[in-house]
Amino acid sequence: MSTDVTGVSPTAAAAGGAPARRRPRLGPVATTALRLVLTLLGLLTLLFFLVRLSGDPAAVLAGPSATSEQLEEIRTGLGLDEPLLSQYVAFLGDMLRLDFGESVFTGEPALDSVLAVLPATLILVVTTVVTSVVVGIPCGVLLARAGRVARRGVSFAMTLAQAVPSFVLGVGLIFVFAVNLGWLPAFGSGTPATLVMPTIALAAFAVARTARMVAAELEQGEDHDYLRTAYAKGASSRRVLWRHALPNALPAVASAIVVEVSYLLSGAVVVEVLFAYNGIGKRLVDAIFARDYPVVQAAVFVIGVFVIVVNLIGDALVRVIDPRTTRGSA
Amino acid sequence: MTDVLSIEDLWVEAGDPRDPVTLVRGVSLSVEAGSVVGLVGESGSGKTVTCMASLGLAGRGVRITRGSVRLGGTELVGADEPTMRRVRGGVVGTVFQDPLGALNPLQRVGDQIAEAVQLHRGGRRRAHRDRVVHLLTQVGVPDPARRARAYPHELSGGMRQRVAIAMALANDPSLVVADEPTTALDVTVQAQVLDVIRRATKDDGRAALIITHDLGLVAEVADRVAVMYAGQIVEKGSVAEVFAAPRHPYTQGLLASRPALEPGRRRLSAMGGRPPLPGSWPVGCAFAPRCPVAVEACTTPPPVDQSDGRWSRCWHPQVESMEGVS
Amino acid sequence: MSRRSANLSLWLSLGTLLAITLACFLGSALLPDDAGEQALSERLRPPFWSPDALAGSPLGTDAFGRDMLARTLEGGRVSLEVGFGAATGAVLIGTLLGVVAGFWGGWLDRIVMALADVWLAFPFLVIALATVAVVGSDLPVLIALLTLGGWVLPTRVTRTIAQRVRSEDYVVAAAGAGASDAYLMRRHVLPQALPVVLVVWSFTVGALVVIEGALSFLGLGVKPPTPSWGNIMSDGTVYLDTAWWIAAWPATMIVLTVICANGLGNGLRRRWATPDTSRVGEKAAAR
Amino acid sequence: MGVRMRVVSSPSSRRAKATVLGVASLALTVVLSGCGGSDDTASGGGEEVTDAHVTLASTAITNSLDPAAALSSVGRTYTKQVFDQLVVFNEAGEIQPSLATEWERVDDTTMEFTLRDDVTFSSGAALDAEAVAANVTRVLSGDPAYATVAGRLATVASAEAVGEDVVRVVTNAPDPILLNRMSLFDIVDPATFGDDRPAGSGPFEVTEYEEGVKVELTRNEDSWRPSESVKDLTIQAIPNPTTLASALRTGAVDAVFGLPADVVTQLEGNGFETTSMPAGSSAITSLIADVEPKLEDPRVREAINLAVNREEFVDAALGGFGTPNGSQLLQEGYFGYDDSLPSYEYDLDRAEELIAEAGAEGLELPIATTALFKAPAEAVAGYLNAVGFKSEVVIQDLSAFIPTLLQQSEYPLLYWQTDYYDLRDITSVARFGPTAPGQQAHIPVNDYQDLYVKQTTELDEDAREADIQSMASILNEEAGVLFLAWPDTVYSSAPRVGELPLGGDSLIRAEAIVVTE
Amino acid sequence: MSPVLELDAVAKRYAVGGRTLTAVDGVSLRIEAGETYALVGESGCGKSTLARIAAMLGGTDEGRVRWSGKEVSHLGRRRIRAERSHTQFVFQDPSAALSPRMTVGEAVAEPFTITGRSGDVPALLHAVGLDEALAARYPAQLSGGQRQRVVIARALALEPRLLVLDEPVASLDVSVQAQVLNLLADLQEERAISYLLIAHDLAVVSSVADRIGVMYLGRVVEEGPATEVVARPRHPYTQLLIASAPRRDPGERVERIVVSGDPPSPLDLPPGCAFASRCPAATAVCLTQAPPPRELDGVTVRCHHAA
Repeated sequence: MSTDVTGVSPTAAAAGGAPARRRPRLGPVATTALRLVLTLLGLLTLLFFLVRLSGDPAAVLAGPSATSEQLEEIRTGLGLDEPLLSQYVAFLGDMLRLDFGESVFTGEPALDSVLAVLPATLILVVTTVVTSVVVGIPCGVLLARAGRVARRGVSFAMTLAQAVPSFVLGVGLIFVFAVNLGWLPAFGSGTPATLVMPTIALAAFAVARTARMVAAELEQGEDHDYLRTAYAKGASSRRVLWRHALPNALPAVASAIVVEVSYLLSGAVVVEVLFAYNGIGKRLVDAIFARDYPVVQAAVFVIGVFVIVVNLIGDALVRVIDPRTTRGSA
Repeated sequence: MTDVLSIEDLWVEAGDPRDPVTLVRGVSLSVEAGSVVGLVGESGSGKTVTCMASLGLAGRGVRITRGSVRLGGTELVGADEPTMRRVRGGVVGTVFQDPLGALNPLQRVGDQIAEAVQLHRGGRRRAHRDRVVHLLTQVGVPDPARRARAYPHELSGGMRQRVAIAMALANDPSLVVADEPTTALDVTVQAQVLDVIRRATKDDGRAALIITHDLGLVAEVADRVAVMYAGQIVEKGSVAEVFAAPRHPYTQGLLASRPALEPGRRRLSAMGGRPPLPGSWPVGCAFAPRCPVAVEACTTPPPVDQSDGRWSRCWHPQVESMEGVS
Repeated sequence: MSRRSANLSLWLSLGTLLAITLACFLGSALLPDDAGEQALSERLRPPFWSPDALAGSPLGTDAFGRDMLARTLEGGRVSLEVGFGAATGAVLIGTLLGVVAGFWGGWLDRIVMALADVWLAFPFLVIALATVAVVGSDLPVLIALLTLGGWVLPTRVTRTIAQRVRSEDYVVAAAGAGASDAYLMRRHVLPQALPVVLVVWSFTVGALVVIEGALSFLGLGVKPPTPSWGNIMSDGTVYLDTAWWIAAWPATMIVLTVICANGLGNGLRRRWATPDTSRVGEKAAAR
Repeated sequence: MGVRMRVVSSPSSRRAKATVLGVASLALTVVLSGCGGSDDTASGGGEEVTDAHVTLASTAITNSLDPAAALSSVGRTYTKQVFDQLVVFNEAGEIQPSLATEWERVDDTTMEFTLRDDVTFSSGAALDAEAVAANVTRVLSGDPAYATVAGRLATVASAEAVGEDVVRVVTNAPDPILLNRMSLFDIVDPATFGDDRPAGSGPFEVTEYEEGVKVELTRNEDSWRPSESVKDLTIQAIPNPTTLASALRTGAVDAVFGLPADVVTQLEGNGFETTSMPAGSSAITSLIADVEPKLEDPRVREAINLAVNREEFVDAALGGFGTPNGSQLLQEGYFGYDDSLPSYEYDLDRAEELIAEAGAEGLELPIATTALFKAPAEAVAGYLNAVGFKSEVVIQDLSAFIPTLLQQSEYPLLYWQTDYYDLRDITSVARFGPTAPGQQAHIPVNDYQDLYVKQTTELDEDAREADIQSMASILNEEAGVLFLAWPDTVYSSAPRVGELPLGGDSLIRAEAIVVTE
Repeated sequence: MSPVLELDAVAKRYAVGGRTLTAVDGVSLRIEAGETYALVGESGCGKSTLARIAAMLGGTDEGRVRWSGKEVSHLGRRRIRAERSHTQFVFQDPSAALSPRMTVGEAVAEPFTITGRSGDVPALLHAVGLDEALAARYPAQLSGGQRQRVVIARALALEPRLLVLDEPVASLDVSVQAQVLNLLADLQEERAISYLLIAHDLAVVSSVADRIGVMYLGRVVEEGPATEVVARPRHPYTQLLIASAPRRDPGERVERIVVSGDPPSPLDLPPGCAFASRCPAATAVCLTQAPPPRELDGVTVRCHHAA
C-alpha cells in the first residue's frame, strides 16, 4: 500500500502562510513559551484537584490490615486533614519556589526524585527519535521511490508497525529476544542493552509515521516545479531526491516529529512500565497508583517543561531548515 | 540552416495504459539554429506536453508512444538517462511558468544557478561563483553578487524569473525552451522579462522554443509560430505570414478575438464554442464544431495544406483576409 | 499504487472491519448462553487444532476456563463500543469546534487552538491516569475520556477546512447574496469537511482501540470481569508461555482492527483525494 | 504442627505444559531444556558457589532504607537482610531468641530483655541496651514518618536501658503479644538515625540504592549471623508480572516473589523451583448485612459458604498454592487454631435449599475488591452465580478499596485477605473487632467483638486460647464470613538457587541461600 | 439620482506582523447607473481589495460606501444582509467560484434559497447563453467559459444594480474571453446594470469601459473617461502600462519606456509619490511630497508633472 497523496497539504499551506503572520513579532517563541507556561500552571492546578479527589495516599499506605485509627493517624501525618483549599493555597506558594514537597512514600523531595530519572527517559526519547529519523527517512524514500515489490514490502511493514501497539510489540520482543534468545535483558535501565527493546517498541510506530510523512511529502513534492527545474538542469533522480526533494520534505517531517515527542512520552509510560525501565513514565505511574501527589505533580511539571522545550527547539529547528520562516520576503 | 530541435510525428499519451488519454497526436516541429519558435495554443491543446515530453520532463504517467525527437543530432526518444541528463541543462535550458515554484525554496538562488553549472562542468559549486555573477548580470539582475545569496522568497517575481532564465543559460545551451515565461508576471514586469528573453535568444543567436497562449508574446519575439489545437498543430509558418494572413480558421479566430488597446467601447469579434479537452476531441477536424466555415468534409481528418509555401491542417484553408470571421 | 489496488485495499479494510464488528456485536448473541462462563475444571485449554482442545471452545479457554471465542467477541464488542463511541464523540465535538473556530476565527479560534496545542503537548496518558483514578473507568467514562483524547485532530482538520472554505469564492458569493453564517457552515463548510471527517474518524477508531489497550495494560482501562481486547490481552500476557492463545486472540484482533481502520482511512483519503485529506492520515494515526 | 515447605506442582499446570503450542513457546522449551532444568539436576548436580551474587525480585521494594520509616510490609524482604530484631519466629511459628537471649515478664505491663553481647552494627558500633531503647524512643516520638512502625508497637509506652545488656519495655496495658510485636521491630544503630543508609547488625549491608528500583547489598563481614554462600545481594523491583517472570526466565534474577500462581506453575514446568509456605493469611469474603439486609439471615450466609468448591477454588484461583478452608480464620500453627471446628463443604443442593428457604433467590451480591484479588474474586462470583445469586466483581482502586474495607462499603461482599502473618495473632484481624463510630460492622455478632477486646489484654495463655477459640466457633457457627482458603506465600527460584530458605515469617533468609553451579 | 456606487475616501489596512500594509489608501469613486467603471492596475495595487469593499465583502478602516445613496459601510452583519441584492460579485476564477458539490442549477438557485425569493433559473441560464440542460451538471463538467457564465447568472439572480467583476476573463482561454466580454456588454444593455470591472489588462478594459481608474499601490493615480485615459495617458504609470502592453502584430514597434526595479513594498511606502522610484520623469518633489489629485480635461491625475 503506498501513500498516493495528491494535492497541497493544509499544513504546508499553513506553514507557508505563517511567516508573514509571525515573523517580525518579538516573540513567537516568547508567546509560545508564555502560553505553554500558563497552561502548565493551569494543568498543575487541575492535576492538584484531580489527584486529590482521586484517592487517599493514606489508604494506600495503610493497607488492608490497618485500623481506622491508623488510617486517620497517617492522614494527619501527611497533612491531608487540612481543608483542600488551604492545601491548594500552600501548593500555589510552593509552586512559585518550584517546591513540590516531598514524596509521601519515600520522603525524598519530589522534584529530585523525578529529575533523577529524567535522563533515562531523555535517552529513551532521543534514541527513539533518532531511530525514527534514521530508519524512517530511508523507509519513506523507499515507499515513495522504490520498485513495486520493495514498495509493497516496506508498505506492509509500515502498516504493521503502525498497527501493533507498543505493549504488544514489547511483550513479543521480551519473549523473543530476552526469554528465547537471551540476547537482551528483559528489564532494567542504565545500560545500553536495556535501551534496545524499549526503543524498538516505542520507535516502531514513529518510524512508520516518519516514513509515511516522508513518502507523502516526496510524492506531493513531485508536482513541485523546482524538482522539474532540477531535472531540467540535468540532475539525476538521485540528486534531485537527496538535494532537492528530501530537504524540502524535512520541515514538515521535523514539525511532525516535534509533535511526535509528546506522543512518545505517552508511549514511554507504557513501555517503561513494561520493561521496568526506570524513567519518568514509570515513576509517574508508580506515583499515581500510590497517590503520591507531590511526585505526580513534579512528574507532570517536568514532562510539561520537557514538551515545551522540545517544541521550542523544534520550532527553532524548522526555522533553521526553512529560510522562509526566518528571512523576510519581498 | 540546421535544425537544433526536430520533433517528428510525436504522439504522447497519459493515464492508465489500459485506457490512455491521448494528449499529442502527430506533432512535427523543428527549431532552426538561431531562430525563435512560438508554440501557441489554449489550455489543453498539448503545447506544454509536447515540449516537456520531448525533454522527458512531463512527469509520471506521460508516455511518448510514437515519433522522434532529435536534438542537435541526438535522438531523445528512448535515450538513456545519462544522455538525457547531458542534454537537459547542457544543450537545452528550460524556463518554467511560475518562477517562485521553479526555484528550490530552501537554497540560495546563486547556489541553484551554480548547481546547474556544476552538473555539467563538474567542480565545486563555489568555484562557479564568478559564472553565477556573470549570468545574473547577463539577465539584468542588479547587484548580482548580493542577489546570489538571496533565497527565492526574498526576490520579486521579475527577479525570480530572471534567475530562472540565468539558470537556463548556465551552460550556454543551444536551445532555450520557455513555457509561458511571462504569464505569471505583471504587465510592466512582463515587458522587462520579455526583453531579457529576447536578448538571450534572438539577439544572441540562440534558438528558442517559446510555449505560450499569448499571441502578443509571439509577435514580439518569435520568428516562426506553430498553432496547436486539440493535440495537433493546425498551422505553422513565419510569424509575419501567419499574423498577416492566417490560413486556418482557428488561427484567424484567435487573432481576431484579441482585444485591442484602443479608445472606445466596441464589440469584440469572438469565436463560438470552447476548446475541447483531451479525451473528448471530436473526430475529423477537431475545430469543426466551432468553425464558422465547417462543411461536411470536416468530420473526417483534414489533410495538411501546403500550398503557397504555407502549412495548415484544414480542408479548405481560408486564403481571404480574416475579416470574414465573426 | 494503482487505483484498482487502492480500491481493493479500501474495500478489503471496510469489509474486514464490518465483519469484525458484526461478529463482535452479533456473535456473542449467537453463541450459547453459557459460552463466556467460567468452568474452573476446563482451564487453559488450547485451540481446536490441538488434541487437548475442548469441544465448543475452538479458540481455547482462559485461566478461568472461559471460552476464548466468546471472550474475544464480547471483549471486541466492548473495545469497539469504546473505539467507535469515542471516535464518533471526538469527531462530533471536533467538527463542531473546528468548523466554528475556523469559520469565525478571532478569539474563539485562538482559544480553541491554544487548547488544542496544549492538549497535544501534554501526554494524554497522564490525564487519563488521573481521570480514571478519580471517576473510575466505567464504559461511559472511558468513552468520554477517549473522546477527550481524540478531539484535537478532527478539530484541527475541520478548522483548516473551514478556514479555507470560508474564503472560497463560492462561499463569499453566497455571503454576498445575503447568506447567514449558519447557512454557510451548514451548506458549504460541513459538506466539504464530511469526507475528511470520515477519514479522521476511521483513523481515530484505530488509535483509540490502541489507547484503550494501553490503558487496560496499565490497569486503567475497562475493568474486569467486563472483557475488552485490552484487558484480556493484558491479563493473558503472563500466560504467554503456556497459554499463548489468551493474549494472542485479542492482540490479533487489535492489530487487525487498527490495520483495517487505518486502511479504511487511507482508502477513503485516496478516494476523495482533496488537499484536505492528503495529510490527515499521517497526523491521525498519531496516538 | 503442620508447617509445610514444599515444592508443588499442580496437576493442571502439568496438563497446560503438555499442551504448549506455538513457535515461540516451543522454541522456549527447547532453549530451556538445554539449560537442564529438571528438579533433580537443580538440587543434585553442581558445585556450591561461595561468594555468590543473588538477585531477588518482586513487584515492589522498600520505600525507605530506614526500617523505622517503613510504610508497609513490602520492605521487610530488605530489612530482614540488614537488621535484627530482639526475637524472631522460627519455621514452626515459635518465638526464638535473636538479639535478646532471654526475656522476663516483670509485671503485667513490663518486660525485660537480656541482649547478646557479641553483636555490633555494620558501622562498627556495639549493639547494647541503650541502642535498643533509643530505637524504641525514636519510633514512639510521634514523628509521623514512623507512624506505621509505631502502629506495630501499639501498646508499648516506653523503653529504657536498665543495664548494659538489659532493656526494659513498658506497655500501656497488659499485652500478651508483646514478643510478637518485638519480632517486627528492627534495631538500627542510633548513630546512623537519619543517615542515607542506616546501619544494622544483619548479614548484609547496603552498597547502593536506587529509589523504587533496587537495593544492592553486600555481605556484612562482622555480622553475628554471617551470610554463608552469598556475598552480593540485589533486591529488585519489577512491577509488571510478565516482565518479572521473564526476568527469572532469562536468569537476570534468581528468585521472585509476587507472581500470579498460574505463572509460578508454568515456571515450575520449565524447571524452576517453587517454594511455598502458608502465608499467615485467610482468603475470605466479608458479608456485610449493613448493605444487604438479606445477609442478616444465617441461612443465606450458610448457603454462600456451601456454594464454593474450595478445593477447586484453591486449584484454579490460587493456582494450587493454598489450603482449602471452610472453618476459621487462623490456620494450623497459629495460636488459637481449633482443628475440631467443622468445615463448610461444597453442597450445591443444600445451598439452593437454604436460599429458597430464605427467599433469597436472585439476590444481587456484587463483590468489591482490588485488582490484586481480581482472579479469586471472579471465581467466587462464578460460584455465587451458579447457585442462583447475581454476582459480579467490582474492581476498585486500592485507595478506594481500603476505605471501603476499613470504613464503609456500598457493596455487600468484599473479597480480601485477613493477613495475620506479621503478628502471628488474631489481634491482627482487627476489622472484625469492635467498630468505631462511622465504621461499618463486618460481623453482626457482639459476642465476637467482646471476646476480641478481652483477649487483647489476657495474659493467661490458656484463657486467651479459649477466648480465641470461642471467637472462631462463633464465626463458624454464624457463617459470619465466607471462608475460602489459606493462601500460601509462593516464591519461584532459578535452578542454581534451589529451594529458598524461608524464615518463620515467610521471608527469604538470603544469608542461608546456597547457590550451585 | 444618486450614483449606483459611491466610495468616499475608503482605506483598508492590514497588520502584518507588527507593520501595516496599506492595501487601499483613500480611494473615492462614483459609478452611475448603466456605466462601466474599469479599475486597472498590477498585482498588489489594491484593486481586488477595493472591489471587495465596493461589494461589502470586506470591511473598510476608513471612508464610506454608498449603494444608490444608502450608506452601507456602517451596517452590522445582519442588516447588511438585507441590502446585499444591490451589488453582486463575479470572481476571477470561475472554477473556484462554484462549489464542486452543487449542480449548476443549485448554484444559480442558491441566491433564491438564501433570500427566500423565487426566481427562474432556466431564464437566467438562457440570459447568459447557456442551455438549461446544463442545470443538472456539476461545474467540473463545464468549460471555463461556461463556468464563468454560470457565475454571472448567479450574480444576476438577485437583479443587482451593480456587478463587481474581478478580472472576469483573466483565467479564460483567449478564444473565450471575447465571448464573455460581449456577453457582459449585452447584459448591460438589456438590464441597465452598472459594472465595476477590475482588470490588469488595459486592452481588455479599453473595449468595454466608460471610465477607467488606474491604481498604483493603493491609490487611484489617474481616472477619467476611458477614451481619454487610453488615448492620452497623463500619468507616467498609465503611460508605462500602455507601453508595456504586448504589440498585436509583428514588426509593429512600440516605444518602450524602460523602467528598472520593482514597485516598493506596500509595507513601507515612500513619503512622496509611490511611483517615483520607477518614474523616468521623477524629480526631487516627487520623492518628498505625495501628489494631490489634479483635474485635467475631465481626468483626475495624481502626478506633480502631468500636463
